[in-house]
Amino acid sequence: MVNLDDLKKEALNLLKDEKVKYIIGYTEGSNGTSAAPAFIKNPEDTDKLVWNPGCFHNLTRFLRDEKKRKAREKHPDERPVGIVVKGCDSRAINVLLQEKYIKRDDVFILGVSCESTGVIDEKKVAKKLKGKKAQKIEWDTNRNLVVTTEDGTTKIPADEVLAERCVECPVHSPVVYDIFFGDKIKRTTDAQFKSVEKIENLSQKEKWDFWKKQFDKCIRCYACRSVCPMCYCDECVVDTISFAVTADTTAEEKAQRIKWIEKSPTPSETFIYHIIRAIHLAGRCIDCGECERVCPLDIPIRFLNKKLEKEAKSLFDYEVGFDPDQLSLVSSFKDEDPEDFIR
Amino acid sequence: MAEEFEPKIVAFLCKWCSSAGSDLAGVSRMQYPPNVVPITVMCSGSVSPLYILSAFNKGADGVLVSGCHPGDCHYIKGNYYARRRIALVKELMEYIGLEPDRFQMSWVSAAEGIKYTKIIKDFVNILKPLGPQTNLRRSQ
Amino acid sequence: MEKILTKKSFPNWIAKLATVQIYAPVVKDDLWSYEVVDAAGITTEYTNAIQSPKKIIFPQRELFLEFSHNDNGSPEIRELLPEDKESIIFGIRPCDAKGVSHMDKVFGGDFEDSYYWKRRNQVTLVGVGCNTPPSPNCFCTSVDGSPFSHEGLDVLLTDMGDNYYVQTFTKKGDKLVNMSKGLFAAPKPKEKADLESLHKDAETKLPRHLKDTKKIPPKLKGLFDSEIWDDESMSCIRCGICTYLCPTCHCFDISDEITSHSPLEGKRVRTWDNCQFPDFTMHSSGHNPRPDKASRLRQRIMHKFQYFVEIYNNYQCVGCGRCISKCPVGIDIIQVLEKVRDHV
Amino acid sequence: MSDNVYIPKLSKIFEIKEEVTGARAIKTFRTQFVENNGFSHKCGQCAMLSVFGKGESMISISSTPLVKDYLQFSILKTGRVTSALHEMQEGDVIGVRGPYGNNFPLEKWKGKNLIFIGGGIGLAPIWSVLQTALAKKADYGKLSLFYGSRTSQDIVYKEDLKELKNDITVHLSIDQKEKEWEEYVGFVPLNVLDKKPSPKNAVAITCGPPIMIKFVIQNLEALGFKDDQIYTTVENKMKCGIGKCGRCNIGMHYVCKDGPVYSWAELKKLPQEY
Repeated sequence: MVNLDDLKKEALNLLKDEKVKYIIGYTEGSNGTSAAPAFIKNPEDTDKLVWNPGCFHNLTRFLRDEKKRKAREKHPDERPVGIVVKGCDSRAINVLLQEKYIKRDDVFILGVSCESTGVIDEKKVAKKLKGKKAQKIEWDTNRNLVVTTEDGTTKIPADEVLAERCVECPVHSPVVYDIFFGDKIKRTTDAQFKSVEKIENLSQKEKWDFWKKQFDKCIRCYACRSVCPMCYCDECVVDTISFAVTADTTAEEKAQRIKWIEKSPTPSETFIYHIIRAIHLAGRCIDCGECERVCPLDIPIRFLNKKLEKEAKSLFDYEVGFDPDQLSLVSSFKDEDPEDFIR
Repeated sequence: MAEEFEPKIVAFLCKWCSSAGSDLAGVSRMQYPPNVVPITVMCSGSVSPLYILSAFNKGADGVLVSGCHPGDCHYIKGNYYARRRIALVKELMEYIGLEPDRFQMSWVSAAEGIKYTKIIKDFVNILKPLGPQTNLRRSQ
Repeated sequence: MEKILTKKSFPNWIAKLATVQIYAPVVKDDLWSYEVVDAAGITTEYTNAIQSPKKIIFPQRELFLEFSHNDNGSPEIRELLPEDKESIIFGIRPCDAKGVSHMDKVFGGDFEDSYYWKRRNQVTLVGVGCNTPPSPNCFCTSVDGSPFSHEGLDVLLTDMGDNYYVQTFTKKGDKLVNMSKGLFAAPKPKEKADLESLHKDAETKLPRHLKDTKKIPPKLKGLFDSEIWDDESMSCIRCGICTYLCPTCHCFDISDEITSHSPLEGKRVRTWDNCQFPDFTMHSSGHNPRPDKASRLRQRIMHKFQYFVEIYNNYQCVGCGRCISKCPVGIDIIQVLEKVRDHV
Repeated sequence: MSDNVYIPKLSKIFEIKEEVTGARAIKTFRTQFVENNGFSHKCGQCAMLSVFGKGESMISISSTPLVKDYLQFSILKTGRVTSALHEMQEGDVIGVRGPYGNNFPLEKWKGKNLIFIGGGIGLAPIWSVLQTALAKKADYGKLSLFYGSRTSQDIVYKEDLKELKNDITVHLSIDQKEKEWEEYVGFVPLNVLDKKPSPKNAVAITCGPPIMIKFVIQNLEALGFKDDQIYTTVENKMKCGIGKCGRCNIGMHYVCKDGPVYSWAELKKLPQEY
């Protein structure tokens, strides 16, 4: 079991010894079952840290903000940032290292094992609670979610409330860390791509109808993009302006910037946005599932990334986020890469 | 009688091989359907998936990406990168329910004028029964 | 006018209303959403819809005009107004209706917005009051609202068990009742008293509260350069959920969408935009008056609780709780406002 | 169609003058409405110009309201819409809607000395009020103009400035020394400090790059100008022009509607959000 007190103690020491600038961790959220990201600067605040089944956020997303903040400072504090990561999140760190977006010294990693469970799907839990508000949630040792509401406690088997990504997760514990919390439990999954297969088995028309119905809901809030630790580009095809513009950018450059995708949430534009988002994450997505979790309209965006993860594995034998030194999926090739589709 | 549907094909041809191959077809007066809008690119490896989707968005019924044969790339490796990337795009397009036949890739060398005309002829024949591509087309 | 409609007669009334297009909450993949429905699909048993009916009156995409080049290469333009079509939004929550009345203020004034008003004038708002709070984050009473507020509404229905207590507030509302006069009865004194106690009771059931809201606008005035915005926005991921789901957020972009380059053909469209996106305020030069997420969170809070209050004498927040429920990182506007209020 | 505030009126460009060429090109356009309409503006107001297919851009009207038969816009090529405008030819048609915003309180300034201080393209918004005051010269005290640009090539309204010298005092400046440049060398704020205009019964109107405005105001204050004797204009990104789209606000002020003209006294009260 992950001992929260250990985590708190290590965090306290890190801050006390001034080894880290601050710690990105989880704290109690105001919104029912969910925890909330916390940025802890003062040693006395480490007591606010929590570790529970509602810690679904991938905190590595905030390394982007940290990098930008640092770039703005004249005399930046060069100490690392302490960060709490789960198994999937730790793979995100590996990808950011692989892409040289961050350096290993930029982060002090507090790796937390998901052990035999993972994080919950809030919607599944909400359904089980039928409108009641959870006051506290935790896993027991028998893979049950113990929920405390005003009416007392109930136990729900983990498999009924685990986030789908946790069910399909092949790692469960951090692959890169400075301190490890919890037990390293070996757990295999035979269902790594089950959600993808559900859609693959549809006919072409059924597939289109499925996605059309889903993307018609999209309001283009870009939460899926904003929450992703890999979506750190200064220039995104859906933005009206490039954030890489400086006073020296010529009028021609700005005028000739192509508007690839219109802002209108019409089917064509929304489809292209989502396809491009998925393609840009091919070989980079570590399936933290945050894009899907944050979608206010419940679009199963993760299925897109998962499909590419599956193809990368089956076509190119490529797995993401285990080796920070490997070449990225799309900037490498093998002679024997399939080409039966090429004339 | 309604006019027969003539598909519009946007072809991204690499400058060194496929574009030269299409030129050869042209100067040799080989007959092939006039449905192609060729766009010369420096390398098939420079074709971003966004170009492909954008072509569909702007009204293409089919998109072809054509580069040098493996081993012949002017930039040594460009077409290998393209091969990987386009395999992924193709898989994803199929997964989303777009007709995968609307998107093709080929290797055409500067000497393969005949192969180029054949590819275009076949592509037009595949596209005709599919009718206009509307799924990704910008709405009026 | 005030009337009683039995639940038995309710379908008959709805059938009468259905001569025009009706939008009502329907459940789609576990989410409530306002869609065009037929009379049979209407219910008054629903929780908060994920999007407020703002999307009907102020759609995410509005066509402004059509442009093209004539044979001489000169532009020609044609105005594109929304079509003539009467409709009813059935089952709008009082908070969302109040949001509509806030939008009325913004799109009225010196420059009337033809597109907004064309839609607005053609729609009748039939509200269903909230006997129980439809969301765990409802806090309407903290921002001058109530579960049975009728601001912005034409008709308000209160579920009284076997009956609906029907109140109308406008001519448009009267018209709906008068369409099937025979179905409605005059309320008895007991029913009037029951209504009052039910309304009072509902107010006590609200799950969330923000105390001393009045103190916030004056407090905000001094907090422009406060570090509070940095602290509160640390976990913000700069997505557009809070603003796009908000029933009062009205910011937009205008852009030209080209469907043919030669000859030129295209449309000028309005699309939703929002203050949380960095490109919202970025100048062409690259200068951005709101360069970071702290300044953008500040803008959201200040617009809702200071600027709007100064201009229109109202909070630009109706307490629906959507931004709290759906924020991916748990930024809670009530907590932020409490910190503002208690700031020393 | 006429009461729809978002529909621009078609307007023909009948004269284009190249003011400055190169990377920071400036052109001056004169436009006439294709169909007559009631368009009438005040000094300092702006109009939303449309290039169909590219979008809209808010540009200040640099012609005086006294000229009724055309509008003049001087435009720095900076982005999508302005680049498209720069490619237009005489005879091309654009869209114009407006006028938008508040105006310089010229009535209030009667009898006062007016000191105009402009930098670069910032002369354009000033030009309208300067020309108006000049046409009613008897109503005002002494008029003078400080104008500076990066180089002598970057000066706008070159011929007009030459003519203007016959009527009022003109202090030109460029940022760095050039051959055959006989006037002041250095930034505009320094030129102002150098010439020491008197604050007595005077109003200073300044417009230019933000950094210039900042130091001009500092120097004016040093010379004894009071906050309500200094006027400037502000710009922010705009889309609707009528205070609805929500992006140009500085605090509760929508620059498009409540601006762009502010006295330093007013501007000081607003947060730094421009």
